[in-house]
Amino acid sequence: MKKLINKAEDVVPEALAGMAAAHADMIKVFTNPNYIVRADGPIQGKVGVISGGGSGHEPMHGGFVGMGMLDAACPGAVFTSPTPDQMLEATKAVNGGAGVLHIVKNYTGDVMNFEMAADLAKAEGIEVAAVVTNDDVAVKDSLYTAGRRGVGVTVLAEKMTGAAAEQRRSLKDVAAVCQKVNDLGRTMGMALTSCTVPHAGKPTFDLPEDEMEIGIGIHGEPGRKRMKLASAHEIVEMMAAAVVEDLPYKSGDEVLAFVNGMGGTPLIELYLIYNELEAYLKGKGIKITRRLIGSYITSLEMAGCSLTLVKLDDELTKLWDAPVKTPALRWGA
Amino acid sequence: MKKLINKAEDVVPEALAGMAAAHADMIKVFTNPNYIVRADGPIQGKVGVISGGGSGHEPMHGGFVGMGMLDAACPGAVFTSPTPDQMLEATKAVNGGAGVLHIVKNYTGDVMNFEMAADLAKAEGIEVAAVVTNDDVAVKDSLYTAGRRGVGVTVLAEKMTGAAAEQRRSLKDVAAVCQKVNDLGRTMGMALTSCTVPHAGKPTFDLPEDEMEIGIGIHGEPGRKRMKLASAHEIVEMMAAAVVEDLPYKSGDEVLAFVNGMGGTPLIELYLIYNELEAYLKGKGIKITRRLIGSYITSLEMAGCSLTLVKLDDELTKLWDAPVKTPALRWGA
Amino acid sequence: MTISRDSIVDWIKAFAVAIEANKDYLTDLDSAIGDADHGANMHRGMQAAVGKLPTVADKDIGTILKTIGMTLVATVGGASGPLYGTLFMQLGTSTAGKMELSLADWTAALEAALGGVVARGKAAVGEKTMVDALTPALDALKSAAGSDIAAALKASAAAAAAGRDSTIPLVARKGRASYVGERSAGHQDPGATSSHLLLQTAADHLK
Amino acid sequence: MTISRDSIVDWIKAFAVAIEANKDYLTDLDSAIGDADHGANMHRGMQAAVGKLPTVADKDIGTILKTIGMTLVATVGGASGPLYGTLFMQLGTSTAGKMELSLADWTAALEAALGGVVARGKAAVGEKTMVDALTPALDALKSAAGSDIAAALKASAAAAAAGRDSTIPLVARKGRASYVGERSAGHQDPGATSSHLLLQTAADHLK
Ligand SMILES: Nc1ncnc2c1ncn2[C@@H]1O[C@H](COP(=O)(O)OP(=O)(O)O)[C@@H](O)[C@H]1O
Ligand SMILES: Nc1ncnc2c1ncn2[C@@H]1O[C@H](COP(=O)(O)OP(=O)(O)O)[C@@H](O)[C@H]1O
Ligand SMILES: [Mg+2]
Ligand SMILES: [Mg+2]
Ligand SMILES: [Mg+2]
Ligand SMILES: [Mg+2]
Repeated sequence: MKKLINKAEDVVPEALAGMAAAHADMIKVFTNPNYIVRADGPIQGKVGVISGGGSGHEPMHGGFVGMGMLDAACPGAVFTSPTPDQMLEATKAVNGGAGVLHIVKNYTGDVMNFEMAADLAKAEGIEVAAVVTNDDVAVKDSLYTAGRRGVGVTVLAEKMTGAAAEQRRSLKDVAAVCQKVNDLGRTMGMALTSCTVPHAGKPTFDLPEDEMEIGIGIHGEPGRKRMKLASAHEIVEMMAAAVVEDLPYKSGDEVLAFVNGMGGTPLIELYLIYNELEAYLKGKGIKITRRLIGSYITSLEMAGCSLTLVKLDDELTKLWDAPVKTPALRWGA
Repeated sequence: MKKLINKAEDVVPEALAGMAAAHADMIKVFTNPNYIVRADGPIQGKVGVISGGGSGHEPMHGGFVGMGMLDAACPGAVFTSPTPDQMLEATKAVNGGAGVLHIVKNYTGDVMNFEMAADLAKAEGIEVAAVVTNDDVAVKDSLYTAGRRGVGVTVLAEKMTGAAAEQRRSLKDVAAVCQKVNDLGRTMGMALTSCTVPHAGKPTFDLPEDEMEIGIGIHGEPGRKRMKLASAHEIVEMMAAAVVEDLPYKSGDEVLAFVNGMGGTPLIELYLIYNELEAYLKGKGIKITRRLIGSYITSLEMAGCSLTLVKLDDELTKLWDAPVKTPALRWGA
Repeated sequence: MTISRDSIVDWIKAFAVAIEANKDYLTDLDSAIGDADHGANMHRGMQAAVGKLPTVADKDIGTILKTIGMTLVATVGGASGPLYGTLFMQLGTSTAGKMELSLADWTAALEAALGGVVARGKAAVGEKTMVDALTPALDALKSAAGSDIAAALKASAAAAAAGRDSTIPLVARKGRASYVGERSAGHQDPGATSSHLLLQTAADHLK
Repeated sequence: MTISRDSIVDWIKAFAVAIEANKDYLTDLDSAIGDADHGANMHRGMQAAVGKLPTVADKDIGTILKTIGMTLVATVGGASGPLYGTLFMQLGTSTAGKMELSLADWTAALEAALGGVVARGKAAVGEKTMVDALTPALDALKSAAGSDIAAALKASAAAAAAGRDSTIPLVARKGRASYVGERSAGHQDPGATSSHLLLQTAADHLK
């Protein structure tokens, strides 16, 4: 295992300490239990927007705490859902009297832990709503599974939901924005290499030098299928087709396109992928009017990428364009 | 070779096409010869600031073109200096009558090609100045070498130099700012893994599973020495000591600290490294007053990091804080 | 014959030791069909639980088990945190105030615990989860009603082992392993494996 | 006996072929002490140069060689771009207007070319660069003044080969290889290797 770390068990607390030291102007980091809040919160009368999940997906979620996005994030152990006590403390910390929204990625652990936290917070008199993101088209959505995983859309939903909260909309409205982004969004991911969980000390899976995994999860969970390594053109065609056909996105649609790196993928490849994606969508009459390109929801050092589309309307476009000032996403401020 | 690409020879043009499509609001991309300019340039009366170098270091330099930073960037083939015709065209394109500054990383190829371009531009009546960055303390600086390599400081110099140009300072002043950042800046890098040049198709070097390379260059050039893999604490101590002792940075100094990922390093590790760096500097009485953490000057998919310090004064701090709006670096706008 | 409070404490410690000894094994199982953290999760939680023991070891069994449950909820995370947390909290609720347990008490407690796990995770038998180990273990206990405690606990551990093994051919329908669909068949479920350890250490230490 | 314009054109093409054949080899050499691009750089440049040939093949030798030089400057990049570009541009300047070359012309042209390379790169013999192949090649040509052209070219190619080999034990003091300092010893310089190919193809094709 080759990592820039000290001991496996100290990875998360030490990285959090680094974030705290680096971004004191935007965030405050609490430990025991671990959570990150906006330096200028809680904001009276504003809905608090919270997310959380396992660590190893940086900058998600901690890097998205700040003006116009999240009020708090709860980082768990690497690839492990955080615990209810973290979420409860974060919920209390950001409560400005207008209620708190939990944005939860659809994993059994995350859902159960957030549910327990919401029950505890409600018992303390805080109004809590939750939206579960489940945009991963690689997973069969049926009664016989835990449903689709929450992946790339989560980042985009956090941005737009945060913008809606910043406008002092009600908890119901803010939750509706989040739900809308999720409902209009779809994602598909792939991996060229595995990641290595620090505690495990070895790669989660083996991928031969000439193979790739299509439909990978952000925790190195196996995907749809393993295939011979293909060209960027073929990979985008395959993934974009799965995404486009799922909603489906139609000719004339305007979309936000998100080309995400899994942590070990250089930016030059992401731009090359974006070029392929735009060409593919143009062929389908789908117009990219907004985009995000970079490594924002990662799987440690995994090489690979994911493609996310969100169908935009006027409301969502304005929420996307609204100012944001967080460690990882910043514009207009 | 596992990469998200089509053909090796198309990597650079296709990635440039992706950048052009993604950031039409900030940049314009020209081909044959290849160069990237600010969408709103040339700006009359403003010094044009240009840089360039081999591709494979993204977002440097193309991602730094925009308000408050570079007016143009010239991307070469992967790890290969661009050619004088690119630089000449870029120089002409950004010339607003106040002269053009070339920021050149100290590599034989870059220096020679920029020299040829400057000669050609001068022959066309454009005032050109050049600053060569050479901040890499891993390389012995002596009469018997090509001198130190230009690495991390280049990013920071481009930011502050661009801010100075934005203030309509003279070519001489703008060049002086760039020189000052370089003179007050030092860097050291290390690698956990090699990178693979697309044309070469295989890793530039082999690094056994339990070893790392200290003092690596940004092109996968061998470094100072190969060592057993160490903890983040030991790595930072070793690299930061080399950086601090070189200028030297002294107790009471205020610095900009730049923890840079080499392309394949996840953000969680960079924050952990930043945590170590801040603790180390605190022990020396050196205060980090500004910082940049992320993968900004990369070596394709290489895993590893570099540490850069720039001693700050009031002028440089203000130039660092000034608004910037580029694809890769953005604040205050 | 009853189960003493002290043997309950021993059991918790022994379970923590078993988790530590099987940490890499559990993580390997989770690598194949999940995200390679079940061993680390359970280990982190049980270390914390053992750390809490001294503060409650002189209390009643219910308090001890509830404390373990709350500690697991606050330290494990993932799917197993709420599930094992609920399991122990329900064991505790069912045994509140008791200083020793009869076989019937223990059976009732495990029934409540399994009920809590199912209420929280909504998994049925055959969906490749810890429920596949816990359910036959409870059934075996019930069948052994009236017999010797040691023999009953042994039968329940054996049933848990069989239940664990029964997960191998199954296609997962709950939790993270369900994402891999058909490809989950042929792999043993990590949670069922740790649940067997729970009941095996119970058989070895409760008395 | 003279060197014809057509054989100059043949030489350019043969050099391009030799570079293509040795592309991976040159890149391997550059991986050891540089950045793994010398083969790709020279190949990209020589492909462009060969592409330009039809537009100038009916011109004088000086025009042909200058065009090659300008093409290399605009397509190779890196250190070798300006260096090989200068080399060919100086060959061209020295042979301006000529339709054939005597041995003395060729020697003078190579002297100008080497002068240009040294002026641009400031490398001396022994610093582990292409200068280590070009310098003995020029010396051999000078020593062969007055003799048969084919023999002189052969001697110059042989001297370039020896010069190339002489770079192996050297510690690099110029270019990217100088960054690795002492560790550059034991590796053959890629630029000296391509320069030998230049002079070897000259010996094989100029007539
Ligand atoms: N809905 C569920 N009901 C019961 N057990 C479950 C459920 N979902 C997951 N599990 C159990 O949890 C185990 C995985 O735990 P762990 O790896 O610690 O959490 P995570 O899946 O969040 O990474 C699975 O092997 C399975 O036995
Ligand atoms: N200053 C110099 N003078 C002469 N030759 C040089 C000089 N610097 C480098 N070279 C030659 O250039 C070769 C490297 O070329 P190349 O790999 O194409 O460029 P780069 O070093 O920019 O990657 C070296 O092997 C060496 O022979
Ligand atoms: Mg997990
Ligand atoms: Mg090069
Ligand atoms: Mg797991
Ligand atoms: Mg090279």
